[in-house]
Amino acid sequence: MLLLLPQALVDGILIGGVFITIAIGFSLAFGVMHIIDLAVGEWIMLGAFLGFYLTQWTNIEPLLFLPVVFAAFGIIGYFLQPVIFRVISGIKGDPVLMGLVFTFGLALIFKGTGLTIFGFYSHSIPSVFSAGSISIEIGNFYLTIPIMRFVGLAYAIIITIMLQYLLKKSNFGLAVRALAQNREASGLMGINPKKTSSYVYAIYVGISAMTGVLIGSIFSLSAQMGARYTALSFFVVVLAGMGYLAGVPWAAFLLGLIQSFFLIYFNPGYTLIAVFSILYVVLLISPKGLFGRGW
Amino acid sequence: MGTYIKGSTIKLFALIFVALLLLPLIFRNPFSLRIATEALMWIGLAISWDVIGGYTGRVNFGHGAFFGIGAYITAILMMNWGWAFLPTLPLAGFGAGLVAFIIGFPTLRLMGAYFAIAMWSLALAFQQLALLMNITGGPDGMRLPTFLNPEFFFYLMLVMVMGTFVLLWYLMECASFGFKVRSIREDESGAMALGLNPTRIKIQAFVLSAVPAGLIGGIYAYWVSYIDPPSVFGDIITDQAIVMTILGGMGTLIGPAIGAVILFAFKTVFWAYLSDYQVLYLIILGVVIALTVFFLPNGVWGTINSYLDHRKSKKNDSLIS
Amino acid sequence: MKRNIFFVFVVALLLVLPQFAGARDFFKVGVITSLSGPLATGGNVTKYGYDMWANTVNSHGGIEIQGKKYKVQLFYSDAQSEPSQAASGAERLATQEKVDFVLGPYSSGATLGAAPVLEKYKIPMITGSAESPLIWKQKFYYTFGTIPPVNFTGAGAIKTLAQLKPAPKKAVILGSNDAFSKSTAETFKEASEKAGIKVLKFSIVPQGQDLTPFMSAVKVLRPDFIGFGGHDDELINLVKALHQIDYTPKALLMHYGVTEPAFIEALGKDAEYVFGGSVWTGSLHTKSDILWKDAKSYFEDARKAFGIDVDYTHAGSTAAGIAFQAALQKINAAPPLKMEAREALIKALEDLDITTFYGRVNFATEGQFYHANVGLDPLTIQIQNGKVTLVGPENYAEAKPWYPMKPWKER
Amino acid sequence: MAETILKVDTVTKTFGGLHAVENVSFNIDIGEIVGLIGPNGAGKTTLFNVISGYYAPSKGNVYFMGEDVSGLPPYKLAIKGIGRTFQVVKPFPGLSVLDNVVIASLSRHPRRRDAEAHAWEVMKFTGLADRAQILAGSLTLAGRKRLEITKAMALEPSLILLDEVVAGLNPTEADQTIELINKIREQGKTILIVEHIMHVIMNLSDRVVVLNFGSKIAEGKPEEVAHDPAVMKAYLGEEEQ
Repeated sequence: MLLLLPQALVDGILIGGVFITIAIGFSLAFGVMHIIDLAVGEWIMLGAFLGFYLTQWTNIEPLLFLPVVFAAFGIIGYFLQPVIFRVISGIKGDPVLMGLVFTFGLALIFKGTGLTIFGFYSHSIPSVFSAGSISIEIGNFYLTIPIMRFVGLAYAIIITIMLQYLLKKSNFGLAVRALAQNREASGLMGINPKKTSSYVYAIYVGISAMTGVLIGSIFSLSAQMGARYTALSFFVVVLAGMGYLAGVPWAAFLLGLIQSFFLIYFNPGYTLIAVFSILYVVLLISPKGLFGRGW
Repeated sequence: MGTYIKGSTIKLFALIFVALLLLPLIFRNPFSLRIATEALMWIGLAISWDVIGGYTGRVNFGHGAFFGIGAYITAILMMNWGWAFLPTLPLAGFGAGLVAFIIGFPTLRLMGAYFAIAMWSLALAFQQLALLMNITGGPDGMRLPTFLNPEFFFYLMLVMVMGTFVLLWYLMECASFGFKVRSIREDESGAMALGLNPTRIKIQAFVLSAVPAGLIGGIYAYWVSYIDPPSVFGDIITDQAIVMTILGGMGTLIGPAIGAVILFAFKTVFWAYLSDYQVLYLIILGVVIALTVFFLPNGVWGTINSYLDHRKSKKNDSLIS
Repeated sequence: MKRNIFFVFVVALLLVLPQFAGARDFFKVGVITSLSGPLATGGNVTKYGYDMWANTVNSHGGIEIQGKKYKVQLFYSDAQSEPSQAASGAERLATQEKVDFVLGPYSSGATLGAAPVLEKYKIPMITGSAESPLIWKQKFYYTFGTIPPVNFTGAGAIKTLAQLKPAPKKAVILGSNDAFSKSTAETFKEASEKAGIKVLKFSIVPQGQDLTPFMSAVKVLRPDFIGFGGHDDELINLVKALHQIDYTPKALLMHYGVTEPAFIEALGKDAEYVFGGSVWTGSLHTKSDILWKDAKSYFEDARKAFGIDVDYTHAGSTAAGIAFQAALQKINAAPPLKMEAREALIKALEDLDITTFYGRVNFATEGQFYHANVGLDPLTIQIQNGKVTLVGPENYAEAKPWYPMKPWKER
Repeated sequence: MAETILKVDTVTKTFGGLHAVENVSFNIDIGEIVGLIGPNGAGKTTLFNVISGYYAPSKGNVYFMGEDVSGLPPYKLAIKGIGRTFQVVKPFPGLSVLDNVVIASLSRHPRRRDAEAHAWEVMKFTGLADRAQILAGSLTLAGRKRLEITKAMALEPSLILLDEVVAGLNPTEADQTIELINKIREQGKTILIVEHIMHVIMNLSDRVVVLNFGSKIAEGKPEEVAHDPAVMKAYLGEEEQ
C-alpha cells in the first residue's frame, strides 16, 4: 500500500486547498477587526447560488464569474460592515462574543432567506474543469490529480499570495496592519479605521462568496450547506492561530492530510473522530494555534 | 451583586417554586406539561452553560457533550445493564462531571476562541465516538423503555433545575465562590497575586457547569425515550444554550433563565401554530437575535439590571448631596 | 422585576392552552415531519406527498363513508429533525388538536421519537418515508409504513446487477454513518455476498465526508461496481468525486436519492448509468381505482402541482393517506374517531390489502418487517437519458440495463 | 539584629539565553523599606515576578521567612504573606472596588461576611471606602493604583511588593501615596518598592538595591548609593543614550 502514499499526500493537499479557500477570508476578518463571523458559511452559500444562477442563465464557465461574484458580495460586505462595527465596538458586553452572536443571527437570516428563495434541493455548478484529471499509471502505481481540485488549490494559493502581498507591501496593507495592532493609534496616524475596516470586510465577504462558486463546482450546493462550512472555516482558522493569515494554509493542509490518510490507510469511519481529536490535542499542545502566532 | 440572601429573594424563589409545583394542577394538559418540562430543561442548560461561559468567562462551544454523556450513561445503564432509571441519574451527573474534571486541567488553559474550538472539537469527537461504538448503538441510537408520565418528568425536571438554580445562586451570588470565579474571568494573573489558584477554581466551575448538563441529559434520555448521536451530541444543544444566555444576559442566573423562556416560548408557539411558515422562523429568529445584540448588548436582564442600578445610584447621589 | 420570569412563563403557557374540538364533519389528520433542520429536504418531500393526497381527496369532495363525504384537513407539526420535537409534536396533535390519525415523519429518529407518544394515546400513524429497519424492529402497534425498509428493498438492486453480462464479481460497498445509510450498505453487502460477488472493501464513512481520497484508493482495487448508501448531497458529491478522479466503475449503485429530481438536475450527463433501488417510479404499471388510476396519472398530477418529477418518497407518502382512506371506508368510521374506532382502524390496516397507483399496500403483521408495507416488489432503476428507468426485475423492466458504465469523458 | 524576612540568594532568570536577572542576592529585614532601583530594563520587574512567584528562578533561591519558596506559584506565596501590586495595574475592571478588595480578603477570611467587613476596614485605611461601589474599571489611574495597594493590603501580607505605585501620578496624588506607604510601614509591614522617581525612593527607603543589566551593582543606604560611582555611571549612561 506504500504505492498509495503519493496519492494520499496529493489528496490531502488538495482537500487542504479547499479548506484554505474556506478559511482565508475569515482569518483576515478576524485578524483585522477581531470579529468571529459565524455567517461565513452563509456567504459561501449565497456566493455559490449566485454563481449557480449566473451559469444557468449564461452557460458560461462558472469560474469566469468569480470577479463578478467578488464584486457583488464585496459591495454587500462594504455596506454591512458599519453595522457589525457598531456591534463589536460597543463598550458593554464582550465585543468578540457580541460579534459572534450577531453574525449567528445574520447567518439564520441568510439561511432562512436562502431556503425561501432556493428551496431545499441540492444543486451542482458544472465547470469544464470538473471533467478531467491527470492520471499516472505505472504498473501498480497510480496517481490521480483531479484538475478541478487542482484549480481549487491554485485559486487558494493565488488568493493567499495576493492577500499577503496586499497586507505586506501596499499602503492599504500598512493601514490594515496598523488597524489590527491598535485601533486608536491608527486613527491618530491618519488612517480612517471605519473605511479600512469596510474594505477589509468587503474583501472577506467577496472571497467567501467566490469560494462558494468553487465549492459548488467541486461538491454541491444547497441552502443548508452554510453551517458545515462555517464550522470548517472556524476549525482551520483556530488551528492556524486566530488572525494569523500565514498559518492558514498549513492548518488546512494538516486537516486535509489527516482526512486523506485516514480514508486511504486506516478505517475511513474513524476519519472525523481523528480530525477532531487531533485538532483538540494540537490546541492543547500549542494553545495559540499551530505556530503559537494567533491572537 | 454585593447582596446577601435577602428575605425577599428567598420569598420570591419560594413563590416561583410553589407556582411551578402547582402548574400541573392548573394545566392538566400533557402537551403544556411537556412544553413546561422542556422550558425547564433549557433553563437548566442555559444557566449551567453560564457558569463557565458567563461567570468564568470561558465560552464553551462543547457544552452539549456533557448533556450527551449524561444521556448515554442513563441509556446504557438502563438498556445494557438493566438498571432502573433513578439510580442512573447520579451516575449521569457524575460521568459528566468526571469528564469535565479530566479534560478541565489541560483544556481550561486555553483562552477565548481556542477554548471554544477545543471544546467544540471534543464534543464532535464524542459524537463520532457514539456513532462508532457498539454499546451506544452507533447511528441507530438507543431506545429506552417508555414511561410516559408527564407529571413525573415535569416534577423531576423541576426539582433538578430549581435545585441547580438555587445551588448556583448560593455559590455564585452569595458565597465567596462567585467572587473567585469572577476574578478569574476578569484577570487570571491578577487573581493569582491575591492567593487564588486559577486552575483549581476553573476546574471547579467547569465541573459545576457539567454536572447539571449531565443530569438533564439523563432525564432527557428517559423522557424522550430515544436518543441518537445527532440528537444528544448535536450542536443544537450548545447553540441554543449560548443564544439563550446571551439574549437573557451573561454572567447572571436570571438572565439565561429569561432568555431560555423567551426563546423557547417563541419557538414553541411558532412551530405549533405557524409551521407553514417554517422558513420564516429562521429569518425572524435571526432578526430577533441580531436586534437584541445590537440594541441590548448586555441581554434583556443585563439591561434591566443596569437600568435599576443606574436608578439606585442616582438615588444614592441625591442622598449624599 | 423578578416576577417577569413567572409572567413570561404564564404567557407562554396561555398561548399553548388547549383548544377544544367538538363534533365535526371532517377528518383531522396530523402530520409530523421534519420541515426544518438537517433533514428538511426529505421532510418537505413527504409534505408534498401528504398535501397531494389531502388536496386530491378534498377535490373529490372527501372520503366517502356510508354515503357521506368527509373532507380531510392536515395539521402540521414540524419535527425539526429532532426526536424530542417529534415527540412534542405528537403530544400536541394527540391532546390539543385531537387528530384522528397521523401521517408520520421522515427519518427513523423522528419516527422513534413520535411513535411511543402516539402509542400512549392510541393514535394510528402511517409514515410515508421511514426506511430504516430500526423502526420495524421496535414493533410499535400503532405505527405503519408504506415504504418497505431498506433491508427489504436493497437486495433487489443487487439481484439485478448480479444478472448482468458479464456478471460483476468484485464490489466496493460503503455507506454514510447514519441509521438509514448504514443499513443500506449492510444490505448491499449481504446481498452481494449471497449473489457470489466478492466485497473487496466495506466501509462506513462519516456523514458528509469528502470521499475523493477514498475513491482514489478504490480506483486501484478496480471493483466491478460500487454500492453506496447515503443522502442526497452525498450521492451528488460521490458521483462528482468519481468524475473528478476520472474513474468509471462498471456500475454504480446508490439508494434513495438517485430518483430524486435534484440528482438528475444537478449532475446532468453524469447521472446517466447510475443504478438505484426503489419501489415506485412514475412509469410503473399499476392499476387502481382509488384517486389515481395508475402511476402515470399521479406522476402527471404531481408535476402539475409542484413542477417536479416526483419519486417514490412522494408516492409512498401519498399512499399513506390512501391506506388510511381505504381502511376508514372499510370500517365505516366517521369523524371524529373515538378510541374504539381507532382500534378498529388498526385492525383494518393490518388486514388491508389494496392496490393503489403506488402499488400493492399490505402491511406485515409479524417478523422483522412488522407493520411495514411488504406488498411491493423491490425495483431496480437506472438513470437513462435523463429519466428514471426501470431495469429490473425482468417482469417490470422497461429497458435493458446499460452496462458497463460509459466513461465520463465519452458522454 | 533584626530578623530577615526575605532572602534573595544568587537568583538568575533567563529568557531564551537572555539574562534578565543575573546572580542577584540581597536580604530584607522585617520592618524595613527597601527600594529597588535601576535604569529601564534593569530587571526590576522580572525580579519582582520571581519573588512573587510569577516566574520560577532559573538559578538560585528565594527564601521567605526562612523557607525556600523558589518556584512556588503566586497564589501560594500570596497565602504565605507576600502581597504585590502590578506596574500595569490589574484591577478586575468589571467588578466594583469593594468586590475587588473582598476577593483579596477571602484568602484570610474565607467567609464572605467576614471578608466584606475586612475589606471595608482596609479600604478605610487606604482611603478608598468612599469609592467602594464604583466599577474598578472606571477609577482614575491614581484610584487604580490605590486599589492595587488596597488589594495587596487586604491579603494581610507580611511583605508587600510595590511596583511603581507613584509613577504617573500628579504631585498631590504622589504625596498621598507616599503618605499611605508610610502608614503601611507604621503597621509593621516590610516593603520592597520599585520606583522610577528618585526622590520618592530616596526619601522612603531604609536601604536601596541597585540593578543594572540584570546584575546588582550597589546596595546600601540611599545617600551612600546616590554617590556610588557605578550607580552614577549607570544612570548617566542611560541619560546619554
